[in-house]
Amino acid sequence: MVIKKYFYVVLILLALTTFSVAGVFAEEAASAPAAPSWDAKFAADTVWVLITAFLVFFMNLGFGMVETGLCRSKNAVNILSKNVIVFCVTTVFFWFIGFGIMFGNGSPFFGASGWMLYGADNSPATGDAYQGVFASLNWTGVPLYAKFIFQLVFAGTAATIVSGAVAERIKYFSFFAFSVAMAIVIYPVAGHWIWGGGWLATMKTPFLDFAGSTVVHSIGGWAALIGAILLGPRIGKYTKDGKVNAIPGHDMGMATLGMFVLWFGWFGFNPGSTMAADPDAIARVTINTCIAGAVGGVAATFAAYLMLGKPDLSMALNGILAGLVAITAPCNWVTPFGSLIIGTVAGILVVYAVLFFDKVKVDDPVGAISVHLVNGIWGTLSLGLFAANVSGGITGLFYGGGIAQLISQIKGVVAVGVYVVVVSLIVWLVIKSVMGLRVEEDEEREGLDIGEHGMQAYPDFVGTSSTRGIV
Amino acid sequence: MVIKKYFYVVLILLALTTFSVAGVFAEEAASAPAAPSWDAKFAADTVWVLITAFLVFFMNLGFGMVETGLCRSKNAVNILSKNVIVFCVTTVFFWFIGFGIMFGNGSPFFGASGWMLYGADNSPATGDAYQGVFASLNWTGVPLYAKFIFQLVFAGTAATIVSGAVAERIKYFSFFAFSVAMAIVIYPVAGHWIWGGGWLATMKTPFLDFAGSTVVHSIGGWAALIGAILLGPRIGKYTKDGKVNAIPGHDMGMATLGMFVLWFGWFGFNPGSTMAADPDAIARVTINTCIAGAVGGVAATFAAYLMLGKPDLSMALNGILAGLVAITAPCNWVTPFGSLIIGTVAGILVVYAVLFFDKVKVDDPVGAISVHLVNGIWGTLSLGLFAANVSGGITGLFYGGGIAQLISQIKGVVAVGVYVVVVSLIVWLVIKSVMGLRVEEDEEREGLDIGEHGMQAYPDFVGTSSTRGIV
Amino acid sequence: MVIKKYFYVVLILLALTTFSVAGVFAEEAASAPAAPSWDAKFAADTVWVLITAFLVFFMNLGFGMVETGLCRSKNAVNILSKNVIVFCVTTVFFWFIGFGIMFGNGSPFFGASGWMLYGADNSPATGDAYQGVFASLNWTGVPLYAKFIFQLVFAGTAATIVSGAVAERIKYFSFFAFSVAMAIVIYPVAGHWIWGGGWLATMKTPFLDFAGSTVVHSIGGWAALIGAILLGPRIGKYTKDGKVNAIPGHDMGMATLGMFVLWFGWFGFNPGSTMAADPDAIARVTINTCIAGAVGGVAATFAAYLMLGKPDLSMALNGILAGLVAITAPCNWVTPFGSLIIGTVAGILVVYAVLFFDKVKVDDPVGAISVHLVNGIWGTLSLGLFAANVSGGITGLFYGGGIAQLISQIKGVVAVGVYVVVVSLIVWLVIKSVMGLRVEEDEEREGLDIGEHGMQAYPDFVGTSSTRGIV
Amino acid sequence: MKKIEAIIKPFKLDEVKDELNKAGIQGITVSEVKGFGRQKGHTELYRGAEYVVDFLPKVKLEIIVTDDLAEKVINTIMNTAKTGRIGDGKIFVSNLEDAIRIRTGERGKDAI
Amino acid sequence: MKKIEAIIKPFKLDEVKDELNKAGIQGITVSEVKGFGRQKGHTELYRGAEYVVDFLPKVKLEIIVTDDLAEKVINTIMNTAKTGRIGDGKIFVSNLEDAIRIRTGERGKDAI
Amino acid sequence: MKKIEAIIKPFKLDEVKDELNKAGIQGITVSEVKGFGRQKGHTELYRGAEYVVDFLPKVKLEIIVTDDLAEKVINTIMNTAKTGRIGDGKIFVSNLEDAIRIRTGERGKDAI
Ligand SMILES: Nc1ncnc2c1ncn2[C@@H]1O[C@H](COP(=O)(O)OP(=O)(O)O)[C@@H](O)[C@H]1O
Ligand SMILES: Nc1ncnc2c1ncn2[C@@H]1O[C@H](COP(=O)(O)OP(=O)(O)O)[C@@H](O)[C@H]1O
Ligand SMILES: Nc1ncnc2c1ncn2[C@@H]1O[C@H](COP(=O)(O)OP(=O)(O)O)[C@@H](O)[C@H]1O
Repeated sequence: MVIKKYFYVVLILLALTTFSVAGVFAEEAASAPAAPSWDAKFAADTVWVLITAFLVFFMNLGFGMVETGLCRSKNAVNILSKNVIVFCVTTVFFWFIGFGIMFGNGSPFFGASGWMLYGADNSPATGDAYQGVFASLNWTGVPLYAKFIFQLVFAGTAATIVSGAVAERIKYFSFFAFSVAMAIVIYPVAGHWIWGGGWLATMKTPFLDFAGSTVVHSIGGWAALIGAILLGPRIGKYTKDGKVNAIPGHDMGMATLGMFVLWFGWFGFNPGSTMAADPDAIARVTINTCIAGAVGGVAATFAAYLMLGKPDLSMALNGILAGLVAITAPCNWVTPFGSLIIGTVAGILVVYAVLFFDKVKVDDPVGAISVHLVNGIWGTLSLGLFAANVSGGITGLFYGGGIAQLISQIKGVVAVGVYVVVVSLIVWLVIKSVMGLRVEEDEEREGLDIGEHGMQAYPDFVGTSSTRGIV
Repeated sequence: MVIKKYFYVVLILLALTTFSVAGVFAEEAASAPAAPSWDAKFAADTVWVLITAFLVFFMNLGFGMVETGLCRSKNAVNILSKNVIVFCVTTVFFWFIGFGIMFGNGSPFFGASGWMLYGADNSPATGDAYQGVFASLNWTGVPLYAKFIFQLVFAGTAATIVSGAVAERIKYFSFFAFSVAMAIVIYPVAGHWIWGGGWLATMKTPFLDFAGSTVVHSIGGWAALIGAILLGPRIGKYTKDGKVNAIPGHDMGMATLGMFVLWFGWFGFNPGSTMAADPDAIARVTINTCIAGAVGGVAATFAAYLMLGKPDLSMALNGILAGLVAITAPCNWVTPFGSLIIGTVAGILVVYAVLFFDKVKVDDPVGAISVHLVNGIWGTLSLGLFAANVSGGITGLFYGGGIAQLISQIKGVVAVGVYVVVVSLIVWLVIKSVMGLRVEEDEEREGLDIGEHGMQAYPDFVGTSSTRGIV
Repeated sequence: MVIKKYFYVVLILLALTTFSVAGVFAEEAASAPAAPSWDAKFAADTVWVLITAFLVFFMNLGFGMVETGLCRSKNAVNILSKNVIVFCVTTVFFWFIGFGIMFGNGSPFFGASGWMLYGADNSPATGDAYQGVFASLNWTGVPLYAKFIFQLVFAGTAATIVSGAVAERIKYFSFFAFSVAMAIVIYPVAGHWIWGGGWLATMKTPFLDFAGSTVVHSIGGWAALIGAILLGPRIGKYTKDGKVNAIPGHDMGMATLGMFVLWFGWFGFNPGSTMAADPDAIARVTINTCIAGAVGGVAATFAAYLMLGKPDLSMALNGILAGLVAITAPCNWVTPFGSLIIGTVAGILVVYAVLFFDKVKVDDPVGAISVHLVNGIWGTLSLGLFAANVSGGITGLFYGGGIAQLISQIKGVVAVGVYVVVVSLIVWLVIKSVMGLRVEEDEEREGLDIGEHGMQAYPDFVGTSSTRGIV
Repeated sequence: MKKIEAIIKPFKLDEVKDELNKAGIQGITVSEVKGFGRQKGHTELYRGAEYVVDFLPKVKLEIIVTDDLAEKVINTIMNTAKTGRIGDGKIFVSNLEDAIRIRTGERGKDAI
Repeated sequence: MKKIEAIIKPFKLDEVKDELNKAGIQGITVSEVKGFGRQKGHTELYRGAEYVVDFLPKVKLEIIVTDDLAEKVINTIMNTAKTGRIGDGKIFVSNLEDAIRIRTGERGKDAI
Repeated sequence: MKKIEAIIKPFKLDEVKDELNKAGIQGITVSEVKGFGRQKGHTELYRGAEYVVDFLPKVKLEIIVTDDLAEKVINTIMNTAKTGRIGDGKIFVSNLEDAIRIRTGERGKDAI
């Protein structure tokens, strides 16, 4: 115990040293270029990017509530704690390292400049007028800090997806460590390939992912999948005779609340990814996002009703999220009708995926893999099918654009999949050998809240009028 | 059971066929007119309309939480499920049919063009420059898709109001069916009269309703009233000897959360209804909205305190919502002082209305009728009294404008009331005869969650550290 | 009882009389100056100010949830009620009196014009072109109503801070009365000194507080401190032999939800305080706000882990809020690296402060004093240390700006501290002598919900399928 | 003195309480329980996986009465809580040796 | 062996537990109950409609002791839980035939 | 007839129920309790202040059986609920005078 504690103290001290050194450079970065005099487009774009970033930030609440609601009360503090710390940690490490790897100038495989936002940058200059180390973001005319904030909240989302799939059995500090790896290496490298001017973005027919079905959701989903496999299922989830036991979540109100917050946040996630107040684009992306989520919910409700005999609320929630994940990649290039199809498929897919992962005994308490990985892939591919030449000339197979885009999409899906599986496998295994992944069996039975946090989420005897002492 | 299931399958197949056909047309709609080059007003208006639409969308969460919190835990999954599906369903059907009926060019009684957003439309052109099938929305210079999204979230609100009044006893799929009718015919037709260029909007002194005290809240309220009457009260609510039993809601924290989310969303609802970033108008509407809500809360708290002896939290919540509903129609035409009076009356009115509906044995678990119908009417009429010539020359009785506006307001209230009562009565009765309205008595006693959804909202034994198996 | 009731009735009548008189003047105020024709900056600024004001308004939910979650279920209705009413009350009284005292032209010590927003005002004219009674707000070019709304939501925040520290033992109506005093005199006078052109703002080196570490958080914190001291600790919190008993909060999910909502709202609080859509400023303020909150969370988690042996979720939540409070004053003048240091210190400070206040037996159930007062002071001072010449030439000690700014900051902290302590002491004592502060011992044991409100937050027997009658 | 424990359906609680009151009973202690009995639970699906809800929500009443009142109490409960359907519940009777009223220290019959 | 059941006010639980501990008691089982007794509940209004809160929150303690300790336990509870006001609660004593410690299989007195 | 009360660890409930079922038991009533026993609780810190969690979550089973089944039930519970660690719980046995099935009015053995 004592030794473990000091291990962490050293870790913090190390971090603080890094911070201090970093600070020196950071200072210079602070001496930003002079702001241009007030410009309407510059202002409108920045307002739009920041407000949508706030909405995406708010999705942290959504994830926290969905995940906590779909797990048992004895693990609620643990899940909440993970969801609280994951964005905090991502902020620090994505700022220091991740952003430079993702968007800094470098090789086709990773960026290698712009650590701690340090380096030349004359944002909001755009296109050829841009001179600096974040050339891959030169298409949007907002201040560098606004670019960073918007990308940061996306990085936070990718990390938080993992949290749900590994819930109810992972050690708190092991998850903490994995989050650091997500922010430093897993997310930014694959992200660089797609959004950072890397090799996928510079293929002849570039791989496209408007708001991150692959960059955010699939990356998070792959990492979650490997984590869930390595951890193994929760005690009692699968019996020796192969039966699947349901482990109902403890608060469906909380889960529903979380879903609505996520949907609300998605109106920042997708429309904000224009990173500009371009009226037609943001209106188009908004309607597509709304429709895909809505039909995802309807489709999952009916799919669950037909297969399971009842309209399962948790499936409806997953269905909406599935529709939203799927439309995330193509939302700028498809028609509302395309969104309808994409969302319907997503809603059905998620129900089957949940059943499938249970069948292969990958225990994912909240359905994160089915929602984010499966539909992240589906959404990314769907772009190659349904892109309707509504923006930038992107046209998919069903709209007469041939198979080129679809092939690029497949390439991207595979490449990202292989990369994330391999790297996150290594990271999970390193963490496992250094600090262990899974809590003790007894702790898991009693609940991680007491074991890891010495706390209960709901310590009152409910309804008792004086509760101190009854804990 | 099996037959019932197939009934729904056929229903879905039918829907999908419609979808496919629709798709063909939808494609064309997608080939929207070329966007104008970047224009500051166009961008600012669109950003404003979309962000406020997001806020209104978020009200779905507010309704869900208020309603669930004010009902019993045994029905929580059912109420949450209704609140989740209602917006999904509205999205599909308002897009396909409702929007065309409400805003499409047509007769003074209903629109008859623009199905699935198909049809000519050169938005963001405004006024005389506008050419297209949605002439009634030609006053706002934003893309068609933005207009649709903003109107869609309003339609969703009207539908969701019904949910609260019929809670704890209605069949899930019967509510589902009614929501479809709301989106297709009830809401859009009456809406057309007022916002779609119909006969109420073209009277000599046009009926006015800025953000929907009548269009959204009264329509929802009337439909809710008829539903609540037809369903009858919950078991145990009124005893044979005429006594009224309280059935306390199960989570006041949830209800309070919902109220704050609704208030937050109302800052999209009212100020967004300018559908333009007009600084003076949006600031004025905002201050009026804020004041009416706040004094509604104070007034209801004191009214409840004087009448009932205690400051009843649920009444304070209802009071705030009542103030907000009431100010929704006049918010653009009154002064802050007018808002003070309107909100005060609303806050007192809602307390009396709750008591009144209990006296006449209309069982409305969450007070939806008292909030939305009673105060929707009050707010609509108040415009005729307090309009203070602050915008567009609209002046009410108390500000020397004579009685003309008030008379138009009365006409509108009556017309909409008669229409919605008749049509929703028919719809409710059709649903009743086809699929039934109310769950079995046993199911109602045991809770709709198990009966309708096979699920519980809070399956854990609270406080137990290992809970699987105790369900 | 009866007498007490009539006491309040008289109070309301008095208020209504005031309202009516006020109305007369208010009417005139309503005849606002003609709006300028559409101007991009005017529109962008107003949109920005209003949307960020909505976010700040939403913080009411955050406070309500954090406070309720960290208290016991038997007092939940009471805490929720306080959080609901406090903003309502503030709206009325800040509008009528507070705003004029804070921003109206007057002496260096308090404003004395602009009651009920009455008085000349040609907003959005700025600088020298401005002519009116709110000269201290002439630097922002938005409509007066927008200025008011933005300032109102800040006033509401200050009042709501008190609520947490006095929770679980204060009488509902006594808190109500204190809220009135906050809105009328405590907050606006000190606020006038700093933001209203008063003496602190006009010193040679003006005292600076960008978004209110002192104006909002310290003022609220000082008032809370005095309230908590006068009330004394909750029964059972400190035993006779000097032991400190933990009284765990009843719902950590609710508390976490509240924290995320507050953080979300803070993106309105700080960046909105530019009161203009100035791209560089709002991006800079946003990144600083985000970083300080995030590192506050990490620092508090580790501090709690080292000192207490477990990562305490409630401390992590407090740590994030502490970081946010601290960065509120300096957010416009420091670099991200400065924010990192400020947030880290805040996160550690809050853990020690919580322990300290327990040691000196000041019972603050939710840590409001540690978060808002202690870190409000730290944040205000930190500006004197870390201001980095990034805006307006403000440079702190560590960045070569000498000690002048730091001294001004100290002056402001002390002056505001003395003022608020004295005045709130008087107000608390007057309330104590007139209506009493603390509920009866029996009522406190049974819970304030039954005693003050005749209600329970969670009346259901959880898990029971039929619950009416078991209350 | 007898201790009568009755396991009944939750929605019957109010009615049973009222009738017992009329029958002259002075006190009842109620608790929430889950019952497993002849009334079989149901198999539900949560996210596609089965779970058996075989513990159904019930309410347990404990009533201490003097011997002479016991039959009356039993009959009252039986008549009021009965719906005729499976799962109506059971009544268990055992012997009680002593009762004490904390407030006054009274013992035995006087304490009931 | 005796089984002592005490219904007390919830806020007294801590104190009673501490005193029983001092009195040498080895184990207690506590549950949340609602009590209906001489302490009449109150009529509350929710949204203008009355409801009677006549089941008040109580805590039930079950303590198994050897016969000789019974009186001591009863007295301890009585002295500690007493506030002198109505609703203080009651203690019920019955006979226990056997006790078994699951871990070791010990029976009777040894198992307590 | 005997009344068997068992206090066990919550996560053992399912298993115990299944085994009792196999053993031919017809009914069980379960409730959530907090137990204080030899298994000492733990001292936790909440915001820096200590609190003793000495009431640990347990589940209480009540099973009414005919005298001849009692030993079998006791053994079944003992074998199934045992983990060998402190806190496994206890079983208490007492005598029951009568049982009534509310639905049918059957009494005694037939009612179990
Ligand atoms: N032998 C028993 N021991 C303990 N509790 C029992 C027993 N039998 C029944 N119960 C309780 O009584 C409830 C109702 O019993 P059940 O057998 O379902 O109904 P019925 O009385 O109609 O046959 C059960 O849910 C359980 O709580
Ligand atoms: N006859 C009884 N049977 C079961 N429980 C009882 C009985 N009488 C009292 N109780 C329990 O004891 C509690 C306190 O009893 P009450 O009569 O209110 O107080 P007092 O002991 O001061 O007269 C009640 O709330 C109830 O739970
Ligand atoms: N004398 C007793 N009276 C009532 N309940 C008891 C008694 N002794 C133990 N219990 C219950 O049994 C549970 C387990 O007992 P404990 O002493 O912790 O374990 P063990 O049986 O391993 O010694 C306790 O938590 C408590 O609920």
